Amino acid sequence: MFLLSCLPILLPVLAGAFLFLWNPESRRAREIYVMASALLTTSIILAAILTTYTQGHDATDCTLVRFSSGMTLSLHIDRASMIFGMIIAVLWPITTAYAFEYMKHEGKENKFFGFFLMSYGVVCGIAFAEDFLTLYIFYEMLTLSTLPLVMHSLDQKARYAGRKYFIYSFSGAAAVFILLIFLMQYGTTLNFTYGGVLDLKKIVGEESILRAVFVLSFFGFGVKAAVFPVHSWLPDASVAPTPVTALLHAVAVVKSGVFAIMRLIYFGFGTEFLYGTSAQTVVMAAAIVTIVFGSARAVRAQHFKRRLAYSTISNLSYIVLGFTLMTPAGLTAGLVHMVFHAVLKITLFFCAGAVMYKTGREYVYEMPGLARKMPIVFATYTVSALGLLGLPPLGGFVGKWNIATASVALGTPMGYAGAAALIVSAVLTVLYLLPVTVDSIWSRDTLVYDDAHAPKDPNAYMCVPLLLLTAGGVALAFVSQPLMALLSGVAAGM
Amino acid sequence: MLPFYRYIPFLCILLCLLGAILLAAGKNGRAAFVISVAGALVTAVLSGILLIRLMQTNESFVFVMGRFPAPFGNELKAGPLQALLSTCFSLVIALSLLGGWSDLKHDVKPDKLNLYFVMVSLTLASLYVLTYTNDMFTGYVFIEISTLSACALVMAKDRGQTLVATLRYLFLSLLGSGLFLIGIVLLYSVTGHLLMKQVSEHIAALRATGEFTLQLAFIVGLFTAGLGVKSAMFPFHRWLPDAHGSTTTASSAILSGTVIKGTAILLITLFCRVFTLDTVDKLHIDNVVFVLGLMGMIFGSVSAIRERHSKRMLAWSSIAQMGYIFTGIGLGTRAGICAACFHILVHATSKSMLFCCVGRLSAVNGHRKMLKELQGSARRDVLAGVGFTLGALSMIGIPLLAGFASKLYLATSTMGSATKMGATLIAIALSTVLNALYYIPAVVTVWSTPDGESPERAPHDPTFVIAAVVSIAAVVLLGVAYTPVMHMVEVGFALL
Amino acid sequence: MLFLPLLFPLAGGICAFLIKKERPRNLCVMAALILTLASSVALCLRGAEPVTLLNIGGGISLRLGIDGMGRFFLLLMSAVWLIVAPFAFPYIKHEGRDRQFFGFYLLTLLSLMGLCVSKNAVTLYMFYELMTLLSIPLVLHSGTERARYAALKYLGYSVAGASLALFGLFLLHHYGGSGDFAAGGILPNVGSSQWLLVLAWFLMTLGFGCKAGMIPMQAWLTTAHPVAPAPASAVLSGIITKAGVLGIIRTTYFVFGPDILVGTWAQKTLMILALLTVLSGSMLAYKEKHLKKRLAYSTVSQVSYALFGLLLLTPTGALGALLQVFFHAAAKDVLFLAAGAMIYRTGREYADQYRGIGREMPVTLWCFAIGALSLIGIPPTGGYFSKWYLATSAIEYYGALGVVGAAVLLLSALLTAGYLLPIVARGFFPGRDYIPERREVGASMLVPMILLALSALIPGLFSGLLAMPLSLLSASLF
Amino acid sequence: MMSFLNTLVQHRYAITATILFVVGLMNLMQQRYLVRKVIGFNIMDAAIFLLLASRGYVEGRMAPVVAEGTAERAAELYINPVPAGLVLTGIVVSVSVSAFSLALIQKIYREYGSSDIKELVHLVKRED
Repeated sequence: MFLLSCLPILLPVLAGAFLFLWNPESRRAREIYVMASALLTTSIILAAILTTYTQGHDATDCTLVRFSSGMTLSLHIDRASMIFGMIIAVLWPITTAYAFEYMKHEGKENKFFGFFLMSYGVVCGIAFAEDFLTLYIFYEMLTLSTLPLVMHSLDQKARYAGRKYFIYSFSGAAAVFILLIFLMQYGTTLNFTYGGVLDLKKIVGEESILRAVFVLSFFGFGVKAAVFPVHSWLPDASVAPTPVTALLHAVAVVKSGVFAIMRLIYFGFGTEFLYGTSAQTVVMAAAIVTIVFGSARAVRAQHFKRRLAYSTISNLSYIVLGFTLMTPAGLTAGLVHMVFHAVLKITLFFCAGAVMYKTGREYVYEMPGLARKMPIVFATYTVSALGLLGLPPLGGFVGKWNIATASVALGTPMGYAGAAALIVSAVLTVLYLLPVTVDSIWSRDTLVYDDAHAPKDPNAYMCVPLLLLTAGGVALAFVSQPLMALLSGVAAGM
Repeated sequence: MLPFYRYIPFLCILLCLLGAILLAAGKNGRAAFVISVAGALVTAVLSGILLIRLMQTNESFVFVMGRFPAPFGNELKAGPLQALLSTCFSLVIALSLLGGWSDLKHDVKPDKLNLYFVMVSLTLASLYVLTYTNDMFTGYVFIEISTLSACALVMAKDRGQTLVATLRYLFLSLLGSGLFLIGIVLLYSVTGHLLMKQVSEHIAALRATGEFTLQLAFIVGLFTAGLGVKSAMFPFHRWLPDAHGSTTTASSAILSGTVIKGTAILLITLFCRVFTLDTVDKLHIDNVVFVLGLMGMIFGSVSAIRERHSKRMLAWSSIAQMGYIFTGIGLGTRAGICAACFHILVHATSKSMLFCCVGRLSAVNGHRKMLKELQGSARRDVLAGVGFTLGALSMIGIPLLAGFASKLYLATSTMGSATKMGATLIAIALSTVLNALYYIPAVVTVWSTPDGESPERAPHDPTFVIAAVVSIAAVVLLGVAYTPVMHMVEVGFALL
Repeated sequence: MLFLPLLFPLAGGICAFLIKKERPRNLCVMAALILTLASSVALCLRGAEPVTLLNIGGGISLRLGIDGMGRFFLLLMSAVWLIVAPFAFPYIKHEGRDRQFFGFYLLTLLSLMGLCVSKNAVTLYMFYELMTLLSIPLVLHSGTERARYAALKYLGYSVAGASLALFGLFLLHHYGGSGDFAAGGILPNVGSSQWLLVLAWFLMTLGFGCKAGMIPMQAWLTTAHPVAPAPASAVLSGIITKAGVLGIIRTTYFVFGPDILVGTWAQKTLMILALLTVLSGSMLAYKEKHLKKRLAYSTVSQVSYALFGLLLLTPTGALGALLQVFFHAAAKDVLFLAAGAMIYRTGREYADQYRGIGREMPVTLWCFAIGALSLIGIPPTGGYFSKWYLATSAIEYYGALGVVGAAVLLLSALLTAGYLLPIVARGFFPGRDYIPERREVGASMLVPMILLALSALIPGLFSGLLAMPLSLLSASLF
Repeated sequence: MMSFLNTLVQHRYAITATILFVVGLMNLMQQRYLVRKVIGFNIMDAAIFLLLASRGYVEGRMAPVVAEGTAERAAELYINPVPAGLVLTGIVVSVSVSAFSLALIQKIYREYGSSDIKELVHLVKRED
């Protein structure tokens, strides 16, 4: 049974590697192969999650490598892993389908899909990691496996973006490495344990330095979670092909960072060690600043994907804010927003990508009248935008509501500031999302096309994912209560 | 009559020296190649046997050469650590030769080839002696021998550049060995002995009385400086990039992989066996070494970032890696020294692999050496590309590869002294990023094809294939199953 | 039962989008509106049990229910919507893009209906946001650069306001502020954290005040209303602003309850803001030449009358406010429609261009006159009563501030007279040398104006008719 | 004054060696021309050997040539032989090193027609 938890990691990695050796000639063959392996992985992930859910952890625990007594590369599926695992398991095949169409005009598909599959496995590893060492390992792997995707086009901008990306990521990883050393020294174990792993006897007198290490490693993971001030790789990385920006830079990679932060706070140092300390103040402040900063920059950004990237930065910090509250409510709230933001933001990116793909327009002021040509794309865009800007009862609102109320419940000035930041960012969100819709529908100066070249909605490869995701996003909002019931399991240490 | 395994160290040295003579006699380069590889492998096997044996019996022994008993005679001392290191060295040299063979044929005049292998076996011999010797003066002699043979290896590629590089290398080494010699002389005049055991006894006595502290400090300083020059410790590193960067592949691999380590090992031996760590600590030499190590770590990487020449970049990175080793030594603790020893193993395997792969990559791209000229070469020889990538990642310290393990050990070994811990952790974090800064772009370059045209595969190079596969295996193995190796190192340290 | 008033507009809106032919579309729109009105009447008579639409995680749920206040607004809004619609048919026809207009026209009504029947603050917030988003297309209708600018301004301000309200809600949730509405407040006795609650109230009132065009967030109103086509601006000024008022009523009387608010700094500040708005609105209207802009300014001022009344936190004040809501709705709608009709016919947009218009379109101008009188508050029109109640209650209950308030109301009434009556006067008495030509608008435009004019007039004549129930209603708030 | 002279006399070898060593070192470091560097290195070595030899020498004893019957009284009869042995080894080493380096210099001179280190470095720089 333990295969269930390690297969979803090994399978895509090997499948991706095999793609390089095989190097299929026909696009059709590759598509079938990639899709099959993606779907297979997805089904295995879901199976694993289901097994764990029904039969308990022991069913799926597994140790891949045993370095030494205390240090292992091992997998363990707990409630949080399930959530994250489910998100990626659902989104990956959809994105793959979208990518088939999109990558036609980007080229080098073989390389792309190879690394795309690999990163699937790696993200899975992050989701299922049992201890900090495993997490760290996959965290590094993630950087490496996604770097080629960011640098895909290998032109000047891509190289620059990639360079920035890996410098930031490696700096983050280096900080995490220091964390690892300290946990080995002051922790009882490296395994995630809800409530923290610190050895209370050892840390006497060392609290301050440990808190410093916490902050350091927070920003270390914060690189991937794009927390201010280590965020700036993300907007630049939006030069990557849209499937990458959509899936990796809105869901997989950045959520891995957020997920790691969650592990760090609740399963590493433990809330009672951090709650109410200056360390918490610092990280909360960082999250709050990021929320406002991200939205503000998004309003100013004119490049469509860049704007969405900044919006991602801001929204990620909603989640981080939830986590940094260090209360069960905050944890649940953060996870909820994690789920919703994943679905909504990937849809938005897909829309942006579809527009770029069909019309080659990248800037928001180039949209006038397009909605009348590409109704499906812009309808889905608008719905998801409404969801993201927090129109009740859609997803964004649920997340925002829970995070804000949780942070108010903190009762500290920081808590109120957090809620206020959410409000400000909500206003800004409207201002950077809706004008696109408005222009695309209402502007008078609709550009005139000769009907031959008039842009149309893209074909099913793109539209079906769009519609699926939008429908999913709306549907999720209506089951938000059971969803939260599920998520609160994490806070219960399940 | 002693049991067989006690002869092994002596036997290995003898084998190498005889091999050298034999090869000098022959004329056929290929035969010389086969012989020396075989010889290296044989010594490796022998040392391996010794290692296993010593691990079983958990002992270290003294081998008296000649008929003079202590305090006059000339001794070797072998423990698990020495056995381990010498196994590693033999293997690395064998692999380097295999990996660099085709380049040798390209770079060295055919009639000189056999002489090249003479030098190689001399190098191996000197390495063995430096590892095993229990006698200071023998150490000095073989430092000189290793210098000469190393110089020969550098100038094997007969170009003006390499000649000048060799010369600079030679003079600096002469300075270093000169310092070392003075150290010996002074030590002798203070203690009246040359055998490490006796010397250390005297030093213990001196410390008890508290005399000669200044002299001791001076002596240890001389040793450190002298050996530091030989193994490219930070301020004395300037000779290395040219020497290692400009010569033929095999030489670079051997020099970076092994030769600069030999003297470092001798330094470790002196610190632990002769002066004992707490003396060194009292004299504050370890702090100096520590600081120099850190500076080397950073400075080497920074210079590597600025370097455009592929092999010289690797050479700079060697300086940085030696920085790791000296940092470990400079910690002046058991854990630190063990980490240093482990890193010696790691760097020996990784760096020789890197050099071989780069050599191969530049070979398939028409022997062009500049980084940007290597574009797409990894596609011409995928194995070399993979090897280079893995080596680079290991140097950066990606988990599951050798580099990560040693980084981990070095970092954990700093726990205890707050200041050194902080400094080391920061430096390691910094150098990780810096390493990434020059290795990742290099990797990207070798894999990226210039504007889409797909380069054809280069013809296979069997010897390189063997070398690459084995080294890759070694690097991964050291990264995954490092616990037993580390165990050997620790046992060996206890028995130093 | 509760869903019907939401269902009909929704269905109608969708039909309006789909049906291409004009007549059937108009028919279906009318039908939808009539059905909406009917269903809301029925709902008001029958009443209904509160229902839960959806439980959102985090201890909140979307609930619908109907109560007195809901009934009042429900009827008002659906009625006005129905009345204005016929006017819009010809008007929009010459503006173009009819399907889009009527679709959103009906959907906006849907959101308003929802606003009236929402049972707790979150639901209210939801429909409030929805209303903003759905009414934007009405502003955007022409699609010109000005319209876009106005729409985005409108959007920004409204969302900012709504978010302020939401922030208040965040603060409240902890104290049960997201529970069902109940007259007199639903907050348990909160001792120490009262400052927080008062702050929350202040923010929420400011937020909802944005829609009601209260200082400091009134700037959008005078940009957005004029650019919209006349029927749209009519309902925007007449009704949508009232949605803000409803929001404030809900928060003040149904969530916080007057008791914990009376005499707080927040109340005084807000009252001052309201008075400032009243005054500045009238002054700007007086200075403004562009007719629709002028009317928009007057809206700013007039709606703040109602806010002032509400903020007095007294039964009489509340009664005055409710009356003001009703009468201003009627009067301002008729004014906008009349203005629209005049512009529609003459194409003149500035207040001083309507010399002799009374000869050319007498009915229109009569309606305009009645609306103006009611807005000024000249007996026996309805406006008189509302302002009377407001002034008296102000003086009764509040010392200095009350007197100042009364004075301001009076002054503003004079200004109102100053900026409305001249149009009427010059319209009817252009002077001798004027050769009028008949160009009265058609019945479908006249009927709504007349109806609205009457509704601004009649209840004034028989004031009991309206005042009785409303006074009961306002009394029930305390 | 006297005592100072005494110490000078006592440590005459050491002092001479030091002076020589410094001279040699300076040559090795500062000289531009390679041959001179080699000479400097030789001077340096000579200094060291002098020092070493002086360590082993004891006033009034004879060279350790073991004759009949003197073996048992070796300890007080002979000077310490070890340093002498070391010196011999050292000389061998230094000779071979000098030879090597001279050969190298010759090669370089053939290559570049110069033995000026600065110039050489410059030339090499120009190569790549």
